Amino acid sequence: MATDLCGIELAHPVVNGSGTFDAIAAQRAFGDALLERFPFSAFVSKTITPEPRSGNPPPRLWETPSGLINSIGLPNKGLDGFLAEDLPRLGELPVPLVVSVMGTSHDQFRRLVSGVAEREEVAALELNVSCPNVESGTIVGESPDETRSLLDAVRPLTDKPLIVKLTPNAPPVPVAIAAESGGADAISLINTLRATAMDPGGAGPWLGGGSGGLSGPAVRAIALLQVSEVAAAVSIAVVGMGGVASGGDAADLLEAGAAVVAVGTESFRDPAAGRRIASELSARFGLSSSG
Amino acid sequence: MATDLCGIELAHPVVNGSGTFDAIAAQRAFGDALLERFPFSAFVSKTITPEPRSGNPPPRLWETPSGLINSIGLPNKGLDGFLAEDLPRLGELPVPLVVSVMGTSHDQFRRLVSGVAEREEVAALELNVSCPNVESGTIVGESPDETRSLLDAVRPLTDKPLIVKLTPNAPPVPVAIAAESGGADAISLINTLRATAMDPGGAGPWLGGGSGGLSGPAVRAIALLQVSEVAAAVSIAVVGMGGVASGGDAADLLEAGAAVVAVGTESFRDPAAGRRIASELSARFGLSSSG
Amino acid sequence: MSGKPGIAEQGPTLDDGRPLAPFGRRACRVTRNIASGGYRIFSAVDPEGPDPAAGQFYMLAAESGWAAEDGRPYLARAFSVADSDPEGDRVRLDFLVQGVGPGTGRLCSLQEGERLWVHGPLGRPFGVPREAVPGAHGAILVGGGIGIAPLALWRRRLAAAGVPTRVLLGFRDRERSGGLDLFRCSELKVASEDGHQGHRGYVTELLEVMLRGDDADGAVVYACGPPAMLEAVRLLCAERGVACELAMEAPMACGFGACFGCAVPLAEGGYMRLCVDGPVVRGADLATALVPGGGH
Amino acid sequence: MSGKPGIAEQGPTLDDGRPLAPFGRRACRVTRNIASGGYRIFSAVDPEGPDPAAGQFYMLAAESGWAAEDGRPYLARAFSVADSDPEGDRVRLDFLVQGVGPGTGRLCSLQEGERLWVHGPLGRPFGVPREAVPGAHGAILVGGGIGIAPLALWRRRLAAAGVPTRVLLGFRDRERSGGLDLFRCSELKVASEDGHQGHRGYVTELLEVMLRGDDADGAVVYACGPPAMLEAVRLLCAERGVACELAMEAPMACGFGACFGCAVPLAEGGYMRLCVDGPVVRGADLATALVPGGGH
Ligand SMILES: Cc1cc2nc3c(=O)[nH]c(=O)nc-3n(C[C@H](O)[C@H](O)[C@H](O)COP(=O)(O)OP(=O)(O)OC[C@H]3O[C@@H](n4cnc5c(N)ncnc54)[C@H](O)[C@@H]3O)c2cc1C
Ligand SMILES: Cc1cc2nc3c(=O)[nH]c(=O)nc-3n(C[C@H](O)[C@H](O)[C@H](O)COP(=O)(O)OP(=O)(O)OC[C@H]3O[C@@H](n4cnc5c(N)ncnc54)[C@H](O)[C@@H]3O)c2cc1C
Ligand SMILES: Cc1cc2nc3c(=O)[nH]c(=O)nc-3n(C[C@H](O)[C@H](O)[C@H](O)COP(=O)(O)O)c2cc1C
Ligand SMILES: Cc1cc2nc3c(=O)[nH]c(=O)nc-3n(C[C@H](O)[C@H](O)[C@H](O)COP(=O)(O)O)c2cc1C
Ligand code: FES
Ligand code: FES
Repeated sequence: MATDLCGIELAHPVVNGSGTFDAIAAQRAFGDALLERFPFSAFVSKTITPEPRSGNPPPRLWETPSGLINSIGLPNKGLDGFLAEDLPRLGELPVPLVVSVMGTSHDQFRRLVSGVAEREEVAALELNVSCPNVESGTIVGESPDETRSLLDAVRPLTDKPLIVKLTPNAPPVPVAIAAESGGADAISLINTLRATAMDPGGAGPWLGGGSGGLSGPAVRAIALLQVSEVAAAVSIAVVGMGGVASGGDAADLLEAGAAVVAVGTESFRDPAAGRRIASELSARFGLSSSG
Repeated sequence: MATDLCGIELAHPVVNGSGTFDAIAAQRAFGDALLERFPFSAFVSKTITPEPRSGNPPPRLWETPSGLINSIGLPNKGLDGFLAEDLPRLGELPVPLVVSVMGTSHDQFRRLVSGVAEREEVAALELNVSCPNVESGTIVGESPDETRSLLDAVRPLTDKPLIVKLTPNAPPVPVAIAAESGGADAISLINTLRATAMDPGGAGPWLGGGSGGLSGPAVRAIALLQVSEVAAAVSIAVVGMGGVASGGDAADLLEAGAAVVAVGTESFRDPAAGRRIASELSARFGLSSSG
Repeated sequence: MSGKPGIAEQGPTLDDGRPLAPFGRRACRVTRNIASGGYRIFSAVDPEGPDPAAGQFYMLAAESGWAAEDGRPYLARAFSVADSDPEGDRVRLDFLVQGVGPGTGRLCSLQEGERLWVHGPLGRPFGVPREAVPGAHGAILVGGGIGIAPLALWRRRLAAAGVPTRVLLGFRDRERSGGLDLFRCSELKVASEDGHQGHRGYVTELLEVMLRGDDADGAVVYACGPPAMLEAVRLLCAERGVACELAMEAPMACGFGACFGCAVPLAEGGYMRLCVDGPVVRGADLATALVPGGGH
Repeated sequence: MSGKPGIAEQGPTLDDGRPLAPFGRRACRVTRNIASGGYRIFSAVDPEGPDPAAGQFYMLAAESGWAAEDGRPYLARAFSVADSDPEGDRVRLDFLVQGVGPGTGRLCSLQEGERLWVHGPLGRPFGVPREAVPGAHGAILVGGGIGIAPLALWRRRLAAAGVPTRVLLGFRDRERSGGLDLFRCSELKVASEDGHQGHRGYVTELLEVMLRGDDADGAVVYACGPPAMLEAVRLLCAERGVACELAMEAPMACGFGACFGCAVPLAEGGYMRLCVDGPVVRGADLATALVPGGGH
C-alpha cells in the first residue's frame, strides 16, 4: 500500500498525528524495537514554537466517554533547542520527517519555517494554525483570510511541502480553500475540538489550563465529515485524522477522500497502533481486491 | 429546585432538547403515566417549519462510540398542521410549552413566530438557527450578523420569550452576543455537531441524508465548554445541553453557568431520564447544602 | 379500549389495543440463557410490565458491560418478544437473539442473575385475521431466520384464540437457525437454503405453493424475516390478493416515537415511524419492505 | 548498559538501567484474582515481557468490557507491579488494585482466564541506596494505602540484594487496607488512622520517630502513597537531610512519553513527564509532591 504525499514516498498510508508520539521518549521505553518496527510511514514531530515552553500546569488530561481531553500547552524546547538536540535524532528515524510549527505572528512563523526548512533531515513542514494571531486576536485556522495571509508570508521561504493543519472548531472548507490558494501542498485535519471538564470535587474547571482539546473515537464521525468535505473542495492531498483506532476507521477516511491517515490518541492505548492499523488496512484492501 | 427561565416558572431545571421527545407519541406508548410523571419541567416541541416536511430518506441513524448521528431532516406537519393538530394536545401537558421553529428566510421566520406566538398554549419560542438563509447561503447560526438580523426581523413580533438555539459548528460566543444584542431572552446550546458515517459494506455514506448531527456523551465535553463560554459572555439565561445523562452532568452545566439543562439523546435510552436527572440533581444539591 | 379477546386482554391499552408500557425503563433479572440452533434464547423477569401482545418489542440494554466495544453499544437495542408468561405479578419474557454486532453479542453472553434495562412493550402488535380482513379465519405464519421470534408468540396466542394456523419457517444454514423449540406442537413446514433441514430453498417457495392452492382462502399471512423475504411475501400476497401483516425492522434509537429515526416509506408517500406505527405493518401500506439500513 | 546487580539484571536496558518494554501491547492471561484487605491482588502471565524492576509500572486494560461505563474507561490505566516471578519464558506479574472508578472497578472484577491488554514495564525504577547516596547501605520503605504496591516488590529485590530494609505501612481504615500478604517475612511496622491495626495515626509519625533516632543514618527512604503522605515524607527527609525516592502518581494517558499529560513540577522550574522521568523521583528534584490531579 505504498502512498505518495506531496511527492514524499510512504511505505503505507498511516502516519502519526503531531504531538501524539514522541519517538525519542518511545525509544527510551521500547529501545531499538521501535525503530525496527516503526509504526508510521512518516513521523510528524510535536509542534515546535519559536521559544521554549514548559506547557500548562497539571492536570492536563481528562478522560471523557470514548475520548480524551488534553490541555498540554505545547511544551517544547523552542526552535533552537529542537534544531540542536531533537532534529538530529529524529533524522535517524527510518521514515521521512515532517516538522510541525506554530507561531503567533507572521514573523514567528517565518523564523520557524525558514529555520526548519533549511535542514536536510526535514521532508515537509506542517503549519499548526490552531493558534491566535496576536496582532488580530483571531485564531488563524478559523479564518480563511488569516490563513491565506499566513501562507503568503511563508510560502516563498521554502520549496518543501507545506501541510496546513486545520482546526475543527470552525467550518474547515473555506479555510482549506484559502490554504490551497495560498500554495499549501496538503491539508491535514482534524486537530482537537475545544472542550472542558469540571472537577468532580466541585472546584471549578478540572484542567490546569482551563480548557483543552477533545480527541479519540468520540470525534471520529465529526472528523470523517470534515475530511470528506475538505477532500471534495480542494485538489491537494488531505491527511485525515480524528479517532482512528482500526483499519476500518482508516479505510473510511480514505474512502472519504484522504490520501493519508494519521493516528493520534489510539497510540496511547497501543504504542504499535500505527503498525496494526496499516496492516489491517492492507488486509482489507488485499481482501477486497481479491474478492 | 424551582427555577425561572425568562420569567417562566419551572418546577426543576431539567427540560428536553427539541426533537428528542414527542410527547404525543410517548403518550401512545406509555399512556397517562407519562403525564402523571412528566419528565421535564417545560416541554420543547420538535422544530416546526412553515410547510410540512416528510424528512430525510432512511437510514437516519448511526451509532458512534458513546454517541448517535441523526439525519432526520425535520419531518413535521408544517405550521398549519402543527397549530391545528398538535398544539392543542401539547397545550394539555402539565408543564409550560416552548415551540421550536426554523425557516430559511426572514419571511418564513416571521410567519412562524407570529403564527406560534399568538397562541396562548405557547409560553416561549425557540429559534432553531442551524439552517441556511436561502438568500445569503450562510448558516444563520454560524454568523453573528445573520443572527442579529434575524432577531431584528422577529423580535418586534412578540413579547413572549425568544430563545435562540445555537449551533456548535462555529464558535458560538460572537453569535450569542449578537443574539443578545438583538433582544433574545435566552440562548440554548448545543445543537448537534455535523458528522457522518460510511456504509460498512463500502457503499458510500451510510445516512440517507448524506450527513447528520452528532449528540450524546461523545459531545458532552464540547458542550460544557461552549455553554461555559457563552454563559460568561452574555447576561441572558442559558439553556445548556449536550450529552447530559446524569445529575452530575447536569450539575456540571449549571456550574458552568447554565440556568436550565436540557436532556436529548439520553431520553432514548431511558424515557424517564429527565425525571431521574432532576432528582439526582436535587439529591446532589440537598447533600451539598447539608454537607 | 378495543381489547382483542383472547389475545391481549390485560393491562391498560390505547387506540389499537396495544398494551401500554410502564413509563421509563426498569431493571429485569435474567433467569436463563440457552443455545437454540445458531441463536440464543434468554429469559428475563419483568417486575412491572403487562403481558405483551405478539409483534410488540422491547428496547434492551445490559445493565453492565454495555458500551464495552469501543464505546458501543451506546443505545438500547430492539427485540421482539418471542414468548411471554405471566407469573403472578410478574411476566417472564423470552427473547430469541442472533449475535450480529456489539449489542446482540453482549446480550448473547448474558449470565443468569445479570440484569437488563428494559423499556416496553412497544409498538403495534399483530391483529387477528378477522381484523385484517372481515371474515378471515385462518393464519399463515412465514418466518425467516431470526424473524421467527415474534411469530412464536403469535402462534401461541392464535392457538389460544382457536385460530387455525399454519407455520412456514426458513433458515439460511445451520449457523443461522434456531428458535424451532419455540414452535412446539405446531403444524410446521421448514425450508433451508443449504438443505440442512426441510425443503432446500426459500421459505417463500413454500408460501407460493400454499397460496396457489385453495387452502389460502380466508387466511391472513403474517411474516417476519429479512427485508428481501418480506418484500417477496408482500409482492406474492399482493399478487394473490391475500392480506398480509409484516413485522419489520429499522434502526431504532428510542422505540417510542421520540427520535423519528425508524422511518419506513409509505405507499401513499412520506414515512411512518416503525416503532409507533409498526413494527407490524400491513403489506398494502408499504412502498417497499426493502428499507435501507433495515436489516441484515 | 548500567545494570543494577541483583536488582534488575535481565532484558535489554537503557541509560538508567531500566528494563525495556517490548514494543506494542500484548494480551496477558489472568491467572488469579484474590481479595486482600479492601483491595484485590490479581496475577497475569506476560508471555513476552522482561522481569520488571521495582517501581516500574504497566498500562493495563481489560480485553473485554473496557469502556463499559458510559464509554469509560477509554484509556489504559497505570499500575505498579507489586510482585513478579519469571516462570520459564514468561513472567508472572502481580498487581494490587483499589477500586476507585470504572477502570479499577473492571480490573477488580477480572476472572481467571480473562485477558488483559498490557504495555510495559515502563518508567524509572527505584535505585539501590548506594546509587542514591554513595555509601548508603540501608533502606526504609514507607507505604500508604494502595501505595504499598511497588514497595512490596522493592522489598523483595532489596532482600535478595542483601540490603537491610525496614518497612513502615499506613492505612486509613479497614476498607482501604490490603496487600500486607505481599510483605511476608518483613520487618514491618503498621499504622492505621482508625486504629484497626498497629499504631493509631499516620505512617509518617512512625517515620518521624525513626528518622529522629540515629538508626536512620546511611539509609535511603523509599515512599509511595497519597500525595499528602508523599509531601510529608519529602519535607521530613529534606529537614533531616535524608535522601528519599518517591513513587508518584499523575493522570497518564500513554505511559511512554507520548502525550505529555503526566506533568509533575520540578524544583528547578518546568515539568517532568512522570511516566518516563518517573514514576520514581528523587524528593530533592520536586517542587512539590502535591500534584493537582495526581491522586485521591
Ligand atoms: C422491532 C424490532 C425487533 C427486533 N427483534 C429482534 C429479535 O427478536 N431478535 C434479534 O436477534 N434481533 C432483533 N432485531 C434486530 C436487532 O435489534 C439488531 O440485530 C440489533 O440492534 C443489532 O445490534 P448490534 O449492536 O448487535 O449490531 P449493530 O452493529 O448495531 O447492527 C448490525 C447492523 O447495523 C448496521 N451497523 C453497523 N455498524 C453500525 C453502527 N456503528 N451504527 C449503527 N448501525 C450499524 C449494519 O447494517 C449492521 O449489519 C429487531 C429489530 C427491530 C427493529
Ligand atoms: C505510575 C502509577 C502507578 C499506579 N499504581 C497503582 C497500583 O499499583 N494500584 C492501584 O490501585 N492504583 C495505582 N495507580 C492509580 C491508578 O492508575 C488509578 O487509580 C486509576 O487510573 C483510576 O482509574 P479508574 O478508571 O478506576 O478511576 P478514574 O475515574 O479514572 O480516576 C479516579 C480519579 O480520577 C479523577 N477522575 C474522575 N473522573 C475522571 C474522568 N472522567 N477523567 C479523568 N479523571 C477523572 C478523579 O480525581 C478521581 O478521583 C497508579 C497510578 C500511576 C500513575
Ligand atoms: C495529547 C495530545 C497532544 C497533541 N499535540 C498536538 C500538537 O502539538 N500539534 C498538533 O498539531 N496537534 C496536536 N494534537 C492533535 C492530534 O495531532 C490530532 O490532530 C488529534 O488528536 C485528533 O486525532 P486522534 O483522535 O487520532 O487523536 C495533540 C493531541 C493530543 C491528544
Ligand atoms: C434525533 C434527534 C433529533 C433532533 N431534532 C432537533 C430539532 O428538531 N430541533 C433542534 O433544535 N434540535 C434537535 N436536536 C438536537 C437536540 O435538541 C440537542 O440539541 C442535541 O441532541 C444535544 O443534546 P443531547 O446530546 O442531550 O442529545 C435533535 C437531536 C436528535 C438526537
Ligand atoms: S425508534 Fe425513535 S422514533 Fe422510532
Ligand atoms: S503518560 Fe503520556 S507522557 Fe506520560
